[in-house]
Amino acid sequence: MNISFKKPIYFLALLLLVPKPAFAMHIMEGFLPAEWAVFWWLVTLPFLIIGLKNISNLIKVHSETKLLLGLSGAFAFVLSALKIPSVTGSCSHPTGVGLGTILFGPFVMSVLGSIVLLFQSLLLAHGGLTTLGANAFSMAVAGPFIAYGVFKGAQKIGLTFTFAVFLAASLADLGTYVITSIQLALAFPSEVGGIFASFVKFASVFAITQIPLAIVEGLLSVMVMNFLVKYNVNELKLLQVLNKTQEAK
Amino acid sequence: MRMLEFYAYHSPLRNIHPIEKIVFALIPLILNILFQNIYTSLFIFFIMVVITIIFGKIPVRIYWKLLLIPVTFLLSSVLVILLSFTESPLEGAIFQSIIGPVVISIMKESIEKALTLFSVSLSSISCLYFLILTTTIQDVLFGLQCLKVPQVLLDLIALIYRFIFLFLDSSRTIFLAQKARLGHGSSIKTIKSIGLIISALFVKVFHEMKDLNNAVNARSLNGYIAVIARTIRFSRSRWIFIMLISILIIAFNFTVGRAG
Amino acid sequence: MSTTIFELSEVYYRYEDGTEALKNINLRIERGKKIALLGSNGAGKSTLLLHLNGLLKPTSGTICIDGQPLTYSRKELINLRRRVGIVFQNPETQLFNGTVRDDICYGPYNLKLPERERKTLIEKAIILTDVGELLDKPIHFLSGGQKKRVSIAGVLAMDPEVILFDEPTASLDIYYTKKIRKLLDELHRDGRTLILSTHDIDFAYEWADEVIVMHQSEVLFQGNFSQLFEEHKDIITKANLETSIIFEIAQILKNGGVNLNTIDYRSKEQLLEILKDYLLKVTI
Amino acid sequence: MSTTIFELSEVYYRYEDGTEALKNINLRIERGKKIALLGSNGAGKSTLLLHLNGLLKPTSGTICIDGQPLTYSRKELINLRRRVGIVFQNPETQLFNGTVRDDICYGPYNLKLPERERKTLIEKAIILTDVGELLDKPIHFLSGGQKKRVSIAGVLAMDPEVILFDEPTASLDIYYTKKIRKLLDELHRDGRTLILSTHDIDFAYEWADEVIVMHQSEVLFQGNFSQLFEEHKDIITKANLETSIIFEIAQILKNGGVNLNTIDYRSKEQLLEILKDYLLKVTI
Repeated sequence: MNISFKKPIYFLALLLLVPKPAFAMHIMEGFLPAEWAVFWWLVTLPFLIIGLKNISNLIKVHSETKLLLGLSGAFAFVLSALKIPSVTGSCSHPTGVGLGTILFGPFVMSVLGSIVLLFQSLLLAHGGLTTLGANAFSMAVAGPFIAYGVFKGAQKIGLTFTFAVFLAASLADLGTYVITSIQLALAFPSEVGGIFASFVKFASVFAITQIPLAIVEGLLSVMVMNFLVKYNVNELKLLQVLNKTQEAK
Repeated sequence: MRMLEFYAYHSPLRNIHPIEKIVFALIPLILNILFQNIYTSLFIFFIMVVITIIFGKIPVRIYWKLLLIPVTFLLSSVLVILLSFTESPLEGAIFQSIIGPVVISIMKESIEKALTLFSVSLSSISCLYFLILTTTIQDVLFGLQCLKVPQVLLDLIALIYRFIFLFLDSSRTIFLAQKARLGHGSSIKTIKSIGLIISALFVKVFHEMKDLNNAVNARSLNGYIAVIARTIRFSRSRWIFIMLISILIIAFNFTVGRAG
Repeated sequence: MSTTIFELSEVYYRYEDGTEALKNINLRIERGKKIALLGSNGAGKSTLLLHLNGLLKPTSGTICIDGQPLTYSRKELINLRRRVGIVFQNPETQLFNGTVRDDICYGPYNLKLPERERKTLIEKAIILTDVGELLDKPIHFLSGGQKKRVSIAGVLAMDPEVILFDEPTASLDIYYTKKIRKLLDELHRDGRTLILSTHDIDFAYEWADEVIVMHQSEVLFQGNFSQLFEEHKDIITKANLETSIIFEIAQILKNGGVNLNTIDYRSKEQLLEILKDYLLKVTI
Repeated sequence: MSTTIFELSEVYYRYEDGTEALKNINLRIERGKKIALLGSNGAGKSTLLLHLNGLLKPTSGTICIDGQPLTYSRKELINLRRRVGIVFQNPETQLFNGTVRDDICYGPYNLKLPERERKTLIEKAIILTDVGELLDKPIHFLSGGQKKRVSIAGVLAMDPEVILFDEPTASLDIYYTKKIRKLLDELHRDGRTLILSTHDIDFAYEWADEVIVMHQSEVLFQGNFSQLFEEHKDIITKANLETSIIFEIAQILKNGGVNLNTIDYRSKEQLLEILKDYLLKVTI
């Protein structure tokens, strides 16, 4: 084996081993140049404002909704702190975005998701404050809307509930990671090949852990939803009321 | 997680107004990503680490451990930026290697970019760590209240913060109970058992809500509104200190930073 | 002012799903009493307590406070919740505000008390419950016993004249149970009316002036312990209760001819002392 | 087979944040005993129990089971957890499956036992805990006492020879407390070793063969109750415990010259009976 062959293998090995999936979902503090950090904050803010308005309206009708959302937010945080085994042997965590969106609706989830991200940066040092806008966009805006669209679409074309949940949750997880890769590619276009080449690079690094993870998250969400449908009809009804008022707004 | 909180609650800087600490963390952080300068970043890193360790009384060993956490993500991302993958060799590459049909190369510009990114990021993290290790979430909340963040958002943040630990504890006990009954032997068993944990936690959301609603209503009539009964005063000398440090960083950037 | 603080007549409470949680409750509760509420889990004790500070509204029947029937107007409720505090069984959900200080301040702030009054009350609550050292700690740093005391402080800070306790010593260890008992005595000395649900018959017997027994959503008995234990053994069996061992010893001593007139029937220590002396005397 | 089932020597356990939860624990636990584990909240009782079925691993020191030191290999752990069951304090967290039946079957399914054996075990567990009528109910429909029994059934279904109970009667009412006590007796009659943490000294005294006292992460005492109560009053004070009133009565009777040789020291009913007879005799 000559030298020119050894090194790339060393690098590839690094690529395979280094990414800790727990961080792959979130862009860390200071990683985005100022203009991109601001840009993603601006893109995310309208969703948060609409989400907060929705929540305020819900609370005016039922004051205990605030408690429900607070508890649900804590639930979402803990969800993202659960370690699940992934195929690569390392541990990762579900985003909970798909499940959360099906339960609480996309706008509410964008607020809850953003608060969860804030806590991840302040309590766990995952992600960061300047990159919170970008992370919130990928996980708390894009993810929920992908989940919502896929879930409604899948039900419309007549897929079973189980399959719709699976698709919504796994695509939301996958979508979150694709968006993160796009965000990184936009900020750091490749010297050769520009944004697209850069996207391919980022996407393929994170794909190793994220694709199996997305499938696992889909399966998990299906399990949980089936469990809830079977044993917790009343609670789900309460939430559905919540969703409907939200759609009507 | 509890370790970070533990240091924040026992920090000697805890009783400094959170706005002052937030500003003290944010100004260098913003300057850092604005300037994108290796030397300036290293300068900021130095200031932040020294202040956090000396004034914040964080053991060096702990700080070092904390720094290592994000480094793995940082390394992988920086490597992605460093390497170019093409089908044919590139001109001006300072390192090149061919695996099958793919040419992996490192360009000179990439090295500089990667180095800058690494130092800017690491230095930004030191700013975040200053905030995390000296300021409790409850004080951040107090800061947000001073900044006139909408009350609904404050309420939600406060509630979520309070109940995170309740849910973490239950998920931990359920996990132990499952392990005691052999529920985590294989990947499939583990995934199933985690599904059960998530379901149980969700059921808990509703269970707790009933009790919480009673508890809240027993002490108020308008539903939950976060009460933050903290009293901390601003200090002029600290604001001057923050300004001085900021000016120092800017001055450094336009002299030493540019020269380097 | 009359000495009757609560009067419940024909109070029924039905849950939405139709199960009856309270059936024909008729009670009169006197000011300044220490009342123990006994009964199995699910007998309706918690539901009854929730009615006494207006958190639940009877499906039918009336609750009078100071002779006035409750109308559940906003103003009345604010007043009622200030006057009647409730300490829930599980401190986890009772403590819902960030730090100990924030939680204790929650009631006084929300009731919009004038600042000076608020401060005095909060300070008094902190001293009584001895939580001064915990003030800046977040709730999740506390132990179970500490949480319990903080949850009592949060209620005391509203200066209620009646305090309802839902199983205050459940899952507390002996050390904290003793602390809570001492606190209960102090609260009563301040002239408060205390109503307390518990499964600990010995504690109830030692502590309470009056006992209310509930079973399957109904009140089976209201009166004092000696009546209950001497004359209503059927109720004890029916409600799945027991006789307190302290009472039994006192009974045995009395029946054995020991003169108990001068001492406190309800003190375990005193009874054991007397028994000891008596046995030594008769054997010598 | 030796009669010693567990032997702990110099076991320490430190949490990640450095606090010591177990300090220099040395214990020897005999097969077939009924052991009460006493101590305040936070004394280390739960941590100790979690070590006995390998859910926690000592930071240093060794735990031997049947004389073999634990190596925490996968196979060993599976075997250990089958042999040593644990019933957690809060049934809420122990019951995580949809229905009662699902929950009871969780362990046996994970064990991959042959179907016939599995069925027999599950049926036996259901009969012993008397939960046959609840099988198809969703967990969250059950009362606290029912939940407790189901959580015991789930552990029994794995047929453990040792069962660890973390405060089995905390916040249960008298009816269910009695039921659990009866169940404990039956489990012991089947030859199982039972270790139980509790704050109820009277219950512990009536029930246990042996007592272990913990305080601030250390074991202060292992032995029988009469040794503890007679010779180690300092330990009782230090660990914030109390003497059982039943023991005190027995002591007083004995010192008063009553001959107690023929009866069970630990039975409340018998002691009160004797006291009654004795007093009647001496007064006549």
